[in-house]
Amino acid sequence: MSFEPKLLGFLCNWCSYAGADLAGVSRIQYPPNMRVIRVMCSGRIDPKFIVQALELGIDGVYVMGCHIGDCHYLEGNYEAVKKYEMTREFLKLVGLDNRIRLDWVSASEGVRFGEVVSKFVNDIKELGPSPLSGDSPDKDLINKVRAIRLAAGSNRMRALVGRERKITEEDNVYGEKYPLEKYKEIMSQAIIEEYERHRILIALEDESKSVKSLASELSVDPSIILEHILTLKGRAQVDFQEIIKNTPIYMRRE
Amino acid sequence: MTEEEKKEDDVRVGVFICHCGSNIGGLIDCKGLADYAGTLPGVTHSEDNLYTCSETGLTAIKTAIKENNLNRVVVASCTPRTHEPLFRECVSEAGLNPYLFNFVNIRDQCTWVHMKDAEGAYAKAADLVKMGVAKAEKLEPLDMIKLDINQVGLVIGGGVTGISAALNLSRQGFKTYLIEKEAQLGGRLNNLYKLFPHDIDASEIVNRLISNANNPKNLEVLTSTQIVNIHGFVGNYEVEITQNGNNKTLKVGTIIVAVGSSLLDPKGLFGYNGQNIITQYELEPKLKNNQIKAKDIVMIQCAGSRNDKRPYCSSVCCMTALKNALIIKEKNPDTHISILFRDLYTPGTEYEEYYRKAREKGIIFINYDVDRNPNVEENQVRVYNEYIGEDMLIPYDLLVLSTPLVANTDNKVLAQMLKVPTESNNFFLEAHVKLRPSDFATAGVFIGGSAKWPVDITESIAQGYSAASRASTILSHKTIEVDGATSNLPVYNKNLCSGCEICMKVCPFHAIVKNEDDEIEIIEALCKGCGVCGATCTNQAIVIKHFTDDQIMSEILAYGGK
Amino acid sequence: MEKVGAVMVVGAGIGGSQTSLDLADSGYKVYLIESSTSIGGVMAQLDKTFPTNDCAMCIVSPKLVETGRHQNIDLSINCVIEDVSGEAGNFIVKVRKKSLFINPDKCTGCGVCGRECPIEAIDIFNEKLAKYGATSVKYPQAVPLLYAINREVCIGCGICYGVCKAKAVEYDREDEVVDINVGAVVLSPGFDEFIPEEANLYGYGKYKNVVTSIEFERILSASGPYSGRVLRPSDGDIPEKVAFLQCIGSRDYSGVGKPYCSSVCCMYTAKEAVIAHEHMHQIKPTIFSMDVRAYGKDFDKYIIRAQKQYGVQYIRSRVSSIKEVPETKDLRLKYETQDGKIIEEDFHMVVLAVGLNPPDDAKYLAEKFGVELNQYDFAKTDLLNPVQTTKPGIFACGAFSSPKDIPDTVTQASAAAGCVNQLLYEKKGTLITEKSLPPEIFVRGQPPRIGVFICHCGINIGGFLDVPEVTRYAKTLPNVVMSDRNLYTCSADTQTIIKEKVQEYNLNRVIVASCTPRTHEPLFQETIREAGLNRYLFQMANIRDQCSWVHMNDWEAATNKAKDLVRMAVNKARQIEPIERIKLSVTPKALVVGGGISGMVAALNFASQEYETYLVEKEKELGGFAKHIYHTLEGADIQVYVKELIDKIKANKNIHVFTEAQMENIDGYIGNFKSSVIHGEKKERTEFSHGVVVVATGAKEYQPKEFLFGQNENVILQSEFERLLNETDQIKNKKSIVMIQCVGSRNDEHPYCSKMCCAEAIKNALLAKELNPDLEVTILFRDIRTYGFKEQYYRKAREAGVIFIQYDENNPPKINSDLKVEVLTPRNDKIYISTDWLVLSAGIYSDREENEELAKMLKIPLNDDSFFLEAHVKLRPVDFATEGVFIAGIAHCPKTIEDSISQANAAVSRACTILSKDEIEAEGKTARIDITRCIGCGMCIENCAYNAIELVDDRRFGTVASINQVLCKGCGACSGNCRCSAIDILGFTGEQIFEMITGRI
Amino acid sequence: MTVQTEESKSSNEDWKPKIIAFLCNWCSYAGADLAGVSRIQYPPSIRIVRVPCSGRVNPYFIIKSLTDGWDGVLISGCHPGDCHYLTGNLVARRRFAILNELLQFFGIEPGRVNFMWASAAEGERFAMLVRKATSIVKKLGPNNKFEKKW
Repeated sequence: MSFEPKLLGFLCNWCSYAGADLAGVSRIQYPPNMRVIRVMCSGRIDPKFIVQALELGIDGVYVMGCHIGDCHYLEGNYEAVKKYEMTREFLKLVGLDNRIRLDWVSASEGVRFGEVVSKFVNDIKELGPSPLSGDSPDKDLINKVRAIRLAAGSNRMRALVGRERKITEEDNVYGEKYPLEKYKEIMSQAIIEEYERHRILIALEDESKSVKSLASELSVDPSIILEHILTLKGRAQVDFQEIIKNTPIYMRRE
Repeated sequence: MTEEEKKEDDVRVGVFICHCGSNIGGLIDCKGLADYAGTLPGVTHSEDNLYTCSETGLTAIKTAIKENNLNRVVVASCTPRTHEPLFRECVSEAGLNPYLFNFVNIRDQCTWVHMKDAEGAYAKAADLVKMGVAKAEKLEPLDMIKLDINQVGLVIGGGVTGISAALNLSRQGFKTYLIEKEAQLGGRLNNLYKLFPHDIDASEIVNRLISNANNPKNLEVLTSTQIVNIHGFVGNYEVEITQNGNNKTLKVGTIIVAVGSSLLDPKGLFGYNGQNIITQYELEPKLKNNQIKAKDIVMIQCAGSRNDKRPYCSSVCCMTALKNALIIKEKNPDTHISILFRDLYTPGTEYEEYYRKAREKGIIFINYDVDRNPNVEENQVRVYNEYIGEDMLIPYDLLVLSTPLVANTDNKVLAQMLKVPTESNNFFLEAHVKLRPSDFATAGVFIGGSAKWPVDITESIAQGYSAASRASTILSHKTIEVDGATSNLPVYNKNLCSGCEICMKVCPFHAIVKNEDDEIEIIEALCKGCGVCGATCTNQAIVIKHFTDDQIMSEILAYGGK
Repeated sequence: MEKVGAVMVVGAGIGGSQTSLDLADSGYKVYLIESSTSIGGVMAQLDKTFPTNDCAMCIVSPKLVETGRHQNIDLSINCVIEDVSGEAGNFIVKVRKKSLFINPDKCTGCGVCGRECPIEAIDIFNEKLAKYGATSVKYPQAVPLLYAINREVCIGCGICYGVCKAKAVEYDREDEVVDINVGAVVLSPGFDEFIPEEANLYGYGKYKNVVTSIEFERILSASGPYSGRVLRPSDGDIPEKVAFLQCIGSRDYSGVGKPYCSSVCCMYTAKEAVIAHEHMHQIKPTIFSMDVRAYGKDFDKYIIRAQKQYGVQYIRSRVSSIKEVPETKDLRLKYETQDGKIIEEDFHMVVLAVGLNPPDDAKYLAEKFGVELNQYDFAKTDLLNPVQTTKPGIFACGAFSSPKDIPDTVTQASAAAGCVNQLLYEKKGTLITEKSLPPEIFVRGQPPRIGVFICHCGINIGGFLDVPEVTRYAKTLPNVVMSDRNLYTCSADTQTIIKEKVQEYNLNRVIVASCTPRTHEPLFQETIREAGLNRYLFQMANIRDQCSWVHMNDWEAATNKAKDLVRMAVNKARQIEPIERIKLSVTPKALVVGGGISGMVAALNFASQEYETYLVEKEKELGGFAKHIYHTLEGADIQVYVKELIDKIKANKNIHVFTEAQMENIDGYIGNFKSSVIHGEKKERTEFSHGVVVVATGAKEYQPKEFLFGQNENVILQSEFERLLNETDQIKNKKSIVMIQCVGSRNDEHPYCSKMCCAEAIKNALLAKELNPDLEVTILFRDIRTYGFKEQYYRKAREAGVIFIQYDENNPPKINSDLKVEVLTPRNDKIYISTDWLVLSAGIYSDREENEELAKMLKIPLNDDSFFLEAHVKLRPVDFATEGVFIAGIAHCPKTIEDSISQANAAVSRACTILSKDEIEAEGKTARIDITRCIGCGMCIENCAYNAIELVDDRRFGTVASINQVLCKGCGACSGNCRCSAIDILGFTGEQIFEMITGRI
Repeated sequence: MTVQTEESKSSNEDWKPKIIAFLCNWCSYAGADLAGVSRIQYPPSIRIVRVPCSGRVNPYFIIKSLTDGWDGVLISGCHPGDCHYLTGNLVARRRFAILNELLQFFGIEPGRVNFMWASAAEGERFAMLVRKATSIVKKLGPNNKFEKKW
């Protein structure tokens, strides 16, 4: 039988959830593939929720909130945008970025709610099942997505995405608006770095490895792996274990 | 069975599937769904009823709780937005903490929208119930935050708005303080001569207001009083004030900001010199003791406003100009008065009629364009007239500038103390321009009069009353209950918090502060529970009660789990 | 213009710090201006330093801490010089102190802001091998330990403000512009290394495994990014074969690098090779060099040890190209060996020994201070006084005048201080403020009343162990009358709290449990002294660096350990006694032994500061070794200079000259020497007293036994050859001259380089060619060591047609009776050169018997080449271990005339730190002998490196040892093996240590 | 007067050895500080006593420590040539060479007292040495050679 995508939707209580209810009251029909989790505000969505869902093999995740300016909590949806953009850039690293979507649905847009959900179901149908779905998804991809979830939850990324909007749209502590593209550059650089670092941490979980073996396992240039190992040593997450034939071996420390 | 809930690991969930007549039962097999629910981990009781929200449904829930001593309840039916309070009430009556209840929407977001796909709808309903039960297992008892209210109101600013707000509040029986910076009440009114549109004498209004203010029983007026600092939150404010030297602290429940606005300093505007080029406000006292002998008078509207420095209209200067012009015309009809204007704002019935009367009295109105301002020469004004296509020279021996009202310079300081925002022109920014014009986002603080936006007397009084009534919604309760599902920094996470203050910066309600021993503290009374700070906290120390990471993760795992 | 008794030192590297300390100790107010955010300069980046291989951090950080805390030094960091006006004696310098955006008075350097900053910027201190936050400190042991916000990379997120418990972050903190009025300026901005970016013919910047030597220093450093393990940047493996390429950007006439020789790369490359092998035994270093210029003291020995002990292989060749092997990222070097073979060899890693360029802001500083730069953009200095710039009152020391190593930099730093002394000596002590301290409360005999202050240090201690519990516990200990805890015990407001508590509880012992005493003990000692308590009634327990920070995830064990450390401190505190610092009077007179150039310059410097000076010369007249030298290589006329010096000395009433004199006896100690000299034909005897001694006894020219010297009158020395060239024109009818280098140097008898013979040979060769252009001059050499700017003369000699032939050490040239020289070339074919004159470049040697006599009198050691051994080759090059005695000139080791002059001025400056004071205070924590138990066995005397102990006869107890408090440093080597435990070290007495041991079961 | 702490000696696996460490102020004490500054974790078994120079450590201190119940003794000074007092550490080296034989004579197991050199820049090496010393002493078990003094 044809592929029926498994979808998950995060709906904000005041606008999109109400929109969904209105679709119900108006008997708008749309496909039943999406299960809904109600949250008080789209700003409540933590990137790790979205990535966790994809990691479990869910084929698509839809985040919905109030239109900009309508948010019951004034600025919740502004924050949702920034967190969504970061998550998307992380997922681009493993080609899963087109399985998540962000949209604004107001309490009065019952019809539109049905349309956007149907469109999402069709788009995902076209895209096909998530590589992580099925009973034996490839282990490497699981580790990569897990690395993304840990990286997105890292102290550094949460600080950067937490301050992005206020700094680039209002003012930073020096009273200046920080240019957005420059901030985006810092973010993209940080995203790649934290992603690779967390892949190293996961790779070292089962056994201690050398820079070269990590480089081949993660297909990243060994000199970059070395730089990451130094930073992780600075954070006391990795430590030197021993030297075997001129090659230092590093182990995971918690 | 008392309110205290069962031990953590001994989770006993009860699931109630509603048929909602045929709205749900008509499409999917509710009985089957109830049986399926029974097989889920942690579920000790499941049943289906025709109308769970009906009296019988509610009693069914209560008896099930007692018989199976359930400590979690899940109802799968319509939308929580309408029925959650009802079911919370019901479980609470059965002795269960109202927050140990979870709602699953299988009607508006399931059966009603998948009518042609019964099988798909059933599968969806089953998953939703599974997710609902998973979250229910992780629910913790919460109690509404009770907040005792100090039923005393405070009004800052003794202008017409402030006095009306204070009178209104005190007449409702609330002890009210009215504090005013200057030595006497009245604000800008003391300076005016007559008031449009009925030419009532300003001093008459002022005296009436002041006399009312001075005698009612629970209103205390404190003039020449400055605010030093404001601590606390809705219902429990402590306002430190100084009145010529001695400091006092007022304990109040709500604060109404009615500090009004101030006059623009006209220096350098159209050659203002304070002698024969003056502003409308300087004209008022002159009219009062009629020192105006000038033969040719010219008035320039929008002097210093609606430009890029002050891109707004002060809404009162047009009517003031007309009023003063009419008064002069009345005194000596043969004075030539011409008013140079860009657009004349006389909205509503009475104001338009006032404008018509001025025209009839022979006051000349000349329109000028914004980028060809009239320029003032020795004793004539040169202005380009579009219709005749060239400059007109209008002689004057008195030039009156209609200058705009601007925000008080110390608004920022007061805003910081009250932790409320100010907009780009430094006026105070209300919660929502349409739906909550007299509230601030921060609960317990209200706004009225030209402190928010330059308005005339009638509008000021109206806004005064509105602010007073909004304040009374809080003052009229001894204690108010605030939803328990707020954000929280639990003790066990205290060492996780590094103090980076990102949560403080991202909370629009200023509900997160640093206390005196420099630790992050969440004022649950001010927290609305949106949870943004929880998703932003760099060290994941903040917990959002009733929507914790754990609870949401359990829903995701329930659905995605293999 | 009224002279000002203050000095500005620009640049706080090792040079700037030494000058500042000298001047501050001599009573001047010093304004030390540093452009970066911490002092220490390049030396702080080094792992180990040649020639002693001691760790840079071990020897430099005590000096930096002292500079940071000295009462007379006003240190400002992150500064820019904006404008300079005035002239010698009175300058006004406008300095902009750029804002750090962190309040220096509040910041305690706890580092939480650096850790929480989400930004990762390139760490320039670690040469881009690591990253640190936008808020950072230059390196962990930075002085002052202040964090700064790097505005370029900071995005202004505000996290550092939030997490800083001391509320030290101020984003709106402005720059501060201040006018400083000083009498003199010393420029010591250091150097910037050559970055081979453009010349990537060696693949730097393209190939990962090609690094510069400064990057390799950080790779070697134990506190560097790789924690001291030598790893390849490409894949983190340990490189077995490492190639070091010399002269990158130096001796380079192609215009990419600089034509001069950077003087230090030969030595630091040898050191890097040795240390790399020491860290990782599998590393086999190969050094590709031209001449190996190891000209300094013990440098040659170092090169020999590097080859023999550490397997360092030297290949005398210039590598023509480097290609990277793509898969393994190894590097294929192509080079030609001495005997003409072309070789391609793979190495795992290549280190480019980059030369030293003038500092990037050299032009800016020169223009601001109005000093001229030479053709290489280094500071132009006087030929015969290398610290004097072209502008009077402004001096330059260190690498700013020419590339030089640390010993020469430190010597020049003191020399610059010496010259400042000459300029401003009347104004000494006018601007420094003596702290007025309350009288010390008499506590001896009182029962101990101990106050304990436990520190949170923000979250650094409080976050990892239970501070309230430790405080409660401290209160329960016997004799503890008060204990409380504070957020930052070292902050200014807590100092006042400590003083109040001392009054309130009338404490007589104070204990602070916080960070390391190495940096904070002086601060708290000063505080309790201001509260009236003797400085030494203080103990610290290190519960941060040695407890909370190293046991972060073991809350309970860390708390227990902190309790133990506090109890051990309390136990020791019960035993401490107040210690009085001994004060000594100083006789403001100086003795200079040796009347050569060094001796004369020193004597004149002392005299110009109105110190009475005694100059003792054993010959009939003054002049010494330099008498028969006519010019220096750079063209300075030495004969005229020596004559001027002698006339000035004779005319100076403050100098008593004794010629044909021999020191009969010198006894006494620093500040209180009594000496007697036998002088003149009639051997009169004169006695005098003085406070300091400068040893400038010089050395002798080697009289060769080889090459038929003495048997054939046409075999002459360079000095004789120079006399013939200057005074006769015999050269005109000569056809061929052959010179042989390293005669009597770098052999087993004298295993050191005499440093000046190459320069002399080239000087004479150029002069000879000038007098007789078609004369054939051949120089047979082992290495031409024309270091620094002398390289240009070596180039001129080659262009003038002088033939240079390298000979191997094991088969030197042979000479037969008819002056035919046979030499074996590197391509080992034999050639014969007939010559009219065979000129031998004889080295300098030091006569042991002559020196031994003076050494015994002053109790100063000789090294095995019988030159005088200084206190520390790097950090105290002109001091002796015995206080009050200083060294200058070639008595210390062979050196050029201008270096001798610098060392003479340096010695005077070091001496002035003593003479400028009426009384000097000795170190408090010194040894004490209980003469009732001492049996006079003399075991302790051998162990004392400072000769502070001697046997005396005591009426009651016979011969007993007695310790000279002034000379004793308190190291305790003597007490260690005193059989009857008669010696104890105050501050670390046996009793106190026992209490600490037994206190903890 | 000494005070008894509640820590008792259990001889099973989780017994933590108590080691006293005499560190010379200029090099090894600075190395220990650097281990702290770089947050290098090492077992909390040592209690550090600061001495001016390794030459100050009187053999009697070591013997007193052992007799008073410390399970191990660590003495660390500057690398030869680094000594702030020029020859202090060389004197110490000679002294401890002889003392080692004496300790064996007393029946003290080798490894219970160990001498080492750590410079101010070798934070990591200092931590490694502490780990090594702790594991050796742990293997040797509690020091019950001498009758307890408390």
